[in-house]
Amino acid sequence: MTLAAHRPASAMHPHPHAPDDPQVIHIDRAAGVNRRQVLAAMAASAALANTACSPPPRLQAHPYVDLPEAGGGNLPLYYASAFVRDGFAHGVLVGTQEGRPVKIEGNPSHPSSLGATDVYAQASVLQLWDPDRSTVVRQRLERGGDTRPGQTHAPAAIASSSWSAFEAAWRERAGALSDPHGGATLRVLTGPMTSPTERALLAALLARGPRTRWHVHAPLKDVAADDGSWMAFGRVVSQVRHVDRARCVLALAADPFSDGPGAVRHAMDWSNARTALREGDAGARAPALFAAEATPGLFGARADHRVALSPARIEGLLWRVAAHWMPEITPADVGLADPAVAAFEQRLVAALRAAGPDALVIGGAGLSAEAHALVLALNQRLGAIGRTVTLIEPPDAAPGAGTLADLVDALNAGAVDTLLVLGANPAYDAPSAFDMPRALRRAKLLVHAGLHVDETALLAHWHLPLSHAYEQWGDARAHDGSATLLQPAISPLYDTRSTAELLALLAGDPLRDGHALVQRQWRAGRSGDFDAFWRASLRAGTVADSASPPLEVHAARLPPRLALQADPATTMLTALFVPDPAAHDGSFANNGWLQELPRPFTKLTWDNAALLSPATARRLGVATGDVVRLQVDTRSLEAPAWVLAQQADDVVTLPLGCGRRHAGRVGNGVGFDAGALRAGTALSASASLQKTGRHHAFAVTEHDIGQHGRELLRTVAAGGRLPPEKPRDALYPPFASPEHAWAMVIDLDACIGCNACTIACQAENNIPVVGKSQVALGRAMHWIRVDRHDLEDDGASGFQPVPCMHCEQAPCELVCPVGATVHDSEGLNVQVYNRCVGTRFCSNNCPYKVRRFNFLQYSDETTETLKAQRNPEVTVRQRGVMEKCSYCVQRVARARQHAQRTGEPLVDGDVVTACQSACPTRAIRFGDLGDAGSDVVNARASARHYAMLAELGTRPRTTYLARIRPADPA
Amino acid sequence: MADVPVSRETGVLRAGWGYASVTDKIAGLVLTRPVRWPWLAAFAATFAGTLVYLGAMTYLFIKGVGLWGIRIPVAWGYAIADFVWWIGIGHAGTFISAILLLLRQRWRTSINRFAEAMTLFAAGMAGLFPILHLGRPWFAYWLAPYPDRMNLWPQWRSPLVWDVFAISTYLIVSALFWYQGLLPDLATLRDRATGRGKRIAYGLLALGWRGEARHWARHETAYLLLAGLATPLVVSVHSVVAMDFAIGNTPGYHSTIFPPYFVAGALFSGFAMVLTLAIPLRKAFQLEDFITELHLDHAAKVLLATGWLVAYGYLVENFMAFFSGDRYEIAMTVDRWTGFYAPVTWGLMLCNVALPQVLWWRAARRSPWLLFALSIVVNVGMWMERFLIVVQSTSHDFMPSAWGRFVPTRWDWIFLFGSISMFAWLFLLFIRLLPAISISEMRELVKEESE
Amino acid sequence: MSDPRWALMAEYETAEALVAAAQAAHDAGFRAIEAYAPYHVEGLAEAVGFGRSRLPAVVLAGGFVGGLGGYFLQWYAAVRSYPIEVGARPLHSWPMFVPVTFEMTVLFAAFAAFFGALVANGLPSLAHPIFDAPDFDLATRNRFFLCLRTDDPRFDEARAGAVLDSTRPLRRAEVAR
Amino acid sequence: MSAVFSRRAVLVVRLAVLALLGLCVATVLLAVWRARAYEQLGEPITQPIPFSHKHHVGDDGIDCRYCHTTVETAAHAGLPSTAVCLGCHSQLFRDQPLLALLHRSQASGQPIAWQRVHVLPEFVYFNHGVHVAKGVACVECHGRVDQMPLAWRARPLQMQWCLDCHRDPAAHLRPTSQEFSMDAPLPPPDQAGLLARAAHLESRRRMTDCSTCHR
Repeated sequence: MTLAAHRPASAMHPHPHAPDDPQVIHIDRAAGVNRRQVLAAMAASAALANTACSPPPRLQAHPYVDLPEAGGGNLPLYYASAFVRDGFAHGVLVGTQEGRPVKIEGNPSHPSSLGATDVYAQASVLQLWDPDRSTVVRQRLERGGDTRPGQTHAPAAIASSSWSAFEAAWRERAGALSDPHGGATLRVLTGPMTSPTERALLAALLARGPRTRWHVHAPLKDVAADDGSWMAFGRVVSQVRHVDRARCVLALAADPFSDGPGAVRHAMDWSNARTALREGDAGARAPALFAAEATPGLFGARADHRVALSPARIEGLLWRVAAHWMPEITPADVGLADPAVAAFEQRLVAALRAAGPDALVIGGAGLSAEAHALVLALNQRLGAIGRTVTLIEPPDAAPGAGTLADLVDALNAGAVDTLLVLGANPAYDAPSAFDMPRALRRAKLLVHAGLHVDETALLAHWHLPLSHAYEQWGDARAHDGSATLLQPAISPLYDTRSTAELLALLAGDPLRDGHALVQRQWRAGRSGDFDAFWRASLRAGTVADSASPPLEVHAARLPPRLALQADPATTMLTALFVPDPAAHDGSFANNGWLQELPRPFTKLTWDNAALLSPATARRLGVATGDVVRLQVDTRSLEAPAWVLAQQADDVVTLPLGCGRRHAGRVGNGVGFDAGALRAGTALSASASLQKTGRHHAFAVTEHDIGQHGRELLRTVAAGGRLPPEKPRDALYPPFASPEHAWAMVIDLDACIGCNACTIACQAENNIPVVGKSQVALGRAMHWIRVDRHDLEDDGASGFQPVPCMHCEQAPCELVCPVGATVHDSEGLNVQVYNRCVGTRFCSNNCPYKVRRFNFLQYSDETTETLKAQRNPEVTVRQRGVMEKCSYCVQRVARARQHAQRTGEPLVDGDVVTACQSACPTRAIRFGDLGDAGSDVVNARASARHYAMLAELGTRPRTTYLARIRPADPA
Repeated sequence: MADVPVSRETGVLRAGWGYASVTDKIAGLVLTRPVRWPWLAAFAATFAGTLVYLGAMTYLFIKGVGLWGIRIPVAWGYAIADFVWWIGIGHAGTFISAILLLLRQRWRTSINRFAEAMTLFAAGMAGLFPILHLGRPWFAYWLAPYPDRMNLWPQWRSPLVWDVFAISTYLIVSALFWYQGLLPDLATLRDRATGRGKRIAYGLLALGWRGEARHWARHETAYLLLAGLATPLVVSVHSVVAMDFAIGNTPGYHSTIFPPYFVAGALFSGFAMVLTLAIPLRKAFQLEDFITELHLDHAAKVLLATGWLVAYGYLVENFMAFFSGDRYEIAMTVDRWTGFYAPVTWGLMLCNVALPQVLWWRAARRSPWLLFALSIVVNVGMWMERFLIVVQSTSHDFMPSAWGRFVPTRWDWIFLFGSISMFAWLFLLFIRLLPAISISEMRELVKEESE
Repeated sequence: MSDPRWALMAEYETAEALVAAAQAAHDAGFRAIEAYAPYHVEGLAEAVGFGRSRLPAVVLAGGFVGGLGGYFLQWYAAVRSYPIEVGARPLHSWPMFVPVTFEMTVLFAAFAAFFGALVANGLPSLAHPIFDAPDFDLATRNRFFLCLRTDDPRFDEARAGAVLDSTRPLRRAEVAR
Repeated sequence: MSAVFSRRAVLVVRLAVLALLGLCVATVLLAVWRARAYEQLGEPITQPIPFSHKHHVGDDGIDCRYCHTTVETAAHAGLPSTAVCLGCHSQLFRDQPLLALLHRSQASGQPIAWQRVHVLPEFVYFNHGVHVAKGVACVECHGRVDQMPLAWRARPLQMQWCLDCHRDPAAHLRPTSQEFSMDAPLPPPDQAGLLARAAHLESRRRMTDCSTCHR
């Protein structure tokens, strides 16, 4: 099939949120952009990059040999696909330029995305181009190797091999497997797996022999939650939450806005549910958020009412609250009241009662199985199940699959001949108690498949490079079970296989091609026009109404009440193991964008830290930066401490995913590996802590959290109105904007501080990564930073994205001696890199300090793959020039040029900035002030509208909508 | 018929000096005086320093200004502080040779020449820094207007462009003024020199000056006119430098008092530097008869007066911060006295306001070594003032979320001391190659003091 | 004229003597008089008949050229050549043009003063007959010289000699051409 | 003591000074000349295959868009893929040694490395599509390609040159029917006005904004 056949079709279903004139198309393998051409194009662009003010040397241009279906133009093409994290699909549109994936947008028609993305989806494109990705099959030459614990094998012992070599070796093994009398055993270890195709192929593989077994390992999985649902319903269920339907949401030690595959959807639903309220209707029905959290999360920061409690006290609270709906809970179970939270509790019970079936209770990691069971029961009693929360069969359910612990036992018992580790890295992220490296060496044949040559790969006899999600055909399920199709936006950069293709090889399947495998999976048992179905599903990026059906459950059994209040005399701390906001479980450790992304609360980069509350820190005599020794029974770990006001007393939060030893050039040795303290899969433990007397230097982007009485982040009562700006008339008449007048409005009531805008901007605008030392020197380059402020009124945290304000009377412009920053006729404060000489006066004179300077040569001009990721529509900045937010001038230009070429006028929504399109809560709006009906014009008319530091008379084009204070302040 | 005049004992010149003796004494310093080890040692040391400085510049051009401690928000650091400091030092020379000339101050005669040299070298050092501090110094010429194929011009509203014009004008005019005054002395050297090489060198430089009556007349007019031009110029230069900050909106920069306050500070530090140079010079070259206690006394008085002007500047700056009621100004000022950079604030108060008060005592004003020490103190103090204005203001401006501290790296120090070495090196060259005191004006002085 | 001599010269020890001598020569009707002194002697120029210098006028002109040129340059660049909006300031924001205008005024005036004086003095002139005169190297030290040039239409050997003798110089000499 | 400088010495000095001045002037001229040389105006550029626009455009009269396919829609006009060349040359002159490279490229899949003729710095974002849509004919910037045996650069492509047109575009427009013709004359001034109005040109200020070409 040719592109021509599909262009009109795609035009019929345009993606409203994709940047202007999207061509969301799908392609056959044949049409995949040829890698050689991509590299050639890169060579050409690389050559071009050196021509600044020098005579044109003999530059070369490389045309295509065969013009791809996608066409030779330089307009971006968007491929509906999915980014898979922890087995779950997050629908995305992969934006490609000249055949290279350069930018990820959310997929509006995908249930987990609705057009938005989180930081991981945005950073995934860098993962694709990661220069440290595994490129070839590797075989370890010496067998067995020594088994001294902690001894990792030097890469020298590893030699490049080939797929054919592996296939030969495997065939020989596979024979032994199928022999019913032979003793050959096979174990397969994977991460959570939702892909129908992969599961079918895996089943086929396991069916090859009698002594085969599947194990699933998810380092961050909250096992207690599953046990809880066993207790309650006798089966494992997965909860799909509908925050938009709720009137009262209670999160217990949970952060529904950042944890789990549904996080983006939760935030979006919550934000949409507040629309009426934001438009000034004080009585509007919006979900009231209650958070009882042990460690600060985005949900808690945005909650109307929040308390910080240790998990034990949170459970106490839960039981007391539940008792109101469950007469069978005895006072003994309820235990003592917690005076510290009495007010919160009162208000909470009232709110839940008022909400009734529209209430939603969410339990999070760190709670006991009993607590999780109680949460389910409470939801049921409230009548919430079926309304605000739907129970479904977990998309990643692995019936019959063993756990990691089982596998370790089997390994140590020497009962495993062959172990296949697919896309998992247990050697790093398994609890240290399992002494995984040692166990793994007991396998007679260890085969590892992954994106990187990681800790596990170095132990394996064979390492097989996997394709990135954007290089492969595949499928996966979303948080609500909806099936999502993956299509390649580029053919594999290296000689890699997708997991499905690899499984087909292992299972000895006749089909080997990913496209064929996925099609076979979906063709099976499907009647009617498959091509039509296939095309539609690819274009939408998801299979129509494939969401899992709701489960029918009996009345939940009440769990037994375990330990009452934790003994207050104890000096032990509760250690919470949480995913690092950047490195996640460690799989993103080698991603520079994420490592340099300021963590939402600490604004810490290139590090993780043991979080302590001020009171606890005082008790232990610890201050931020002190290196402390943590002890969990026999295991101990040294980590730098960070004192955080929002942290619960007697709780130490230990982010997982750092301290990698073989992540790559970026991730090696960043932070500490909290996994070293884990006894098992539990996400909390009881720990003791002492000072070591040593100190650790952090690289932080925001040192002062307070506002010092300056109304930068303003709040307003529901339905309230900010005092009107007194008009400042300028000394000089303003310049006219003959065509457009661009402006941005950021709704601080919607912002949850998730950082998606920051990293989307970094991807779109070729913003370099500068490294820890430079960040520590105050030279981070982010064009849009997210400031955190402690709000005076309720101690909650407010987040405020700060891009360039594009002041109409810009102080920066006045002082530039060469006119490198000036105004254009559409009101953009443009930075002309090629004119900039780098006096830096503009930055000194910028009240908002949004300008970023290339103090050294920051952008990598040598690593080919990193150059390939760059957006060709944005100049790569040289050392010594100033840069800053440009309102995505390249996107404005693209829209304008399209309008100029076609004669169609620009309409509101034609220009969507990178930050705007990524935002999960739609907090950012961008448009034309000249267009009376445009979104920004309406927003600027809002009662909550204000300009930051307006008294300086800079007349910013970027303005804000004040955050709405909770109905009755805590 | 009067006989050959010989000076009588007066404050500005000791007794017993005639045309011939002053001429031979000063010319001798250049022509006949043997090179002694103290000069050699100093020369070697400063020359080494200069080489380090040049090396550091090269490295800076290769790596970029990231070598320094500058950051966002403190995008300007030592480079700009040094620049303002040096340009300020330059001002005293012009003040002495131009303003005191117009005021007909006889005591300027024996100090104006090397003061002008100081001006020239200091302004040269200052002129380097704005170029060094650029992110892309190889494009520095873009600040100059010239017809280019991009059809672009400097942005005339930027004080940095004013700087370019002010500093280059200042350098050129000072050089012309200096050379104008040098002409007759170069002729003297030409006629006194014995070696052929020296005669040719000085001969070329002297342009064939022969001291004809009409030459002298025009020379005098031109010299007076240049003085008249240099006077408003010297005021304008530091005012423009002050506007680099005053035009900015940053609290601590945005202040109307800056121009006069900077000019006062300039004279203050400039006279300090004059003393720093004059006292060793008169000692090393036995010039006590020409540079007398009276000279030191006068210079000290100027130091005291300008010191008080500066103190007044501090007073008004702080008063206005609170009087304005501007929350940002107030916060910045409080931070100055109590924050991270408070030690600098208190230090400069000690150096620039407290210690100079010893100059109320005549004995102090006439004790060379005490003056020398004090002059060093004042130079340090004034540098700290520049540093405070440049760095502390930006470190604590409007957005608390963006506040950050500048901490100097070793490169910041290398560039500060490198420029000082180069300055000293040039000065050492000067005193061996050119008359450090204006000979012709000394003859005139002899005449005047003999009557 | 083909007089092999350039001038008759007399040498003195004091400025007063020189001035007096010059005055006498001038009274005697000589016009091509040159007087050399080691420093600027008040009244000497008048004595040899030197009127007012036109230098100030030249400097004034230089200042005007610089000032007007400077302002025009800015206006042309900012308003005519490539008008660009900067900080919402008007293209012709004259107050911001003052500093550069001022500096250019001073610069050109200074050039006028310096080079004006040089040109008027006929410098540089490295070679001159007087340099070969005996003792003349003292003219930049402590001696004063008076020359009566032979190209003076009123020059007359005898009278010139007489006038110079009457001023009782240290010595008399002839300066070759 | 005798004079320092004899008459002859003075002459030497004068000559030396003159020589110095001459040197300065020479340096300036050299700089200017080099700057001009960068533009490579009218220098034919040798190509791996000596492709003659004169033959293909002038003699055969092939339309520009036949090879430069995306000139109306995209920023880059686009170089013809090997396949396009072979569209004809799989029959015509297929055994010409000159075309061997073409067939090799087809076989190996290696693109042909053409030498670039028109190069803009990487910070300049030129869009063919818009210029064509507004009526800027090929010949306006690329000159009489139909007379170039080997392509060369016909215009300096300096910012100043771009601005000349952006400040007064009307004088450089042609009716869309003639955009791809090589010899169509510029229309008379009265028509130029009409064309400008028809093209809905942006304001002069917009057209000379930095952000129009730089990002």
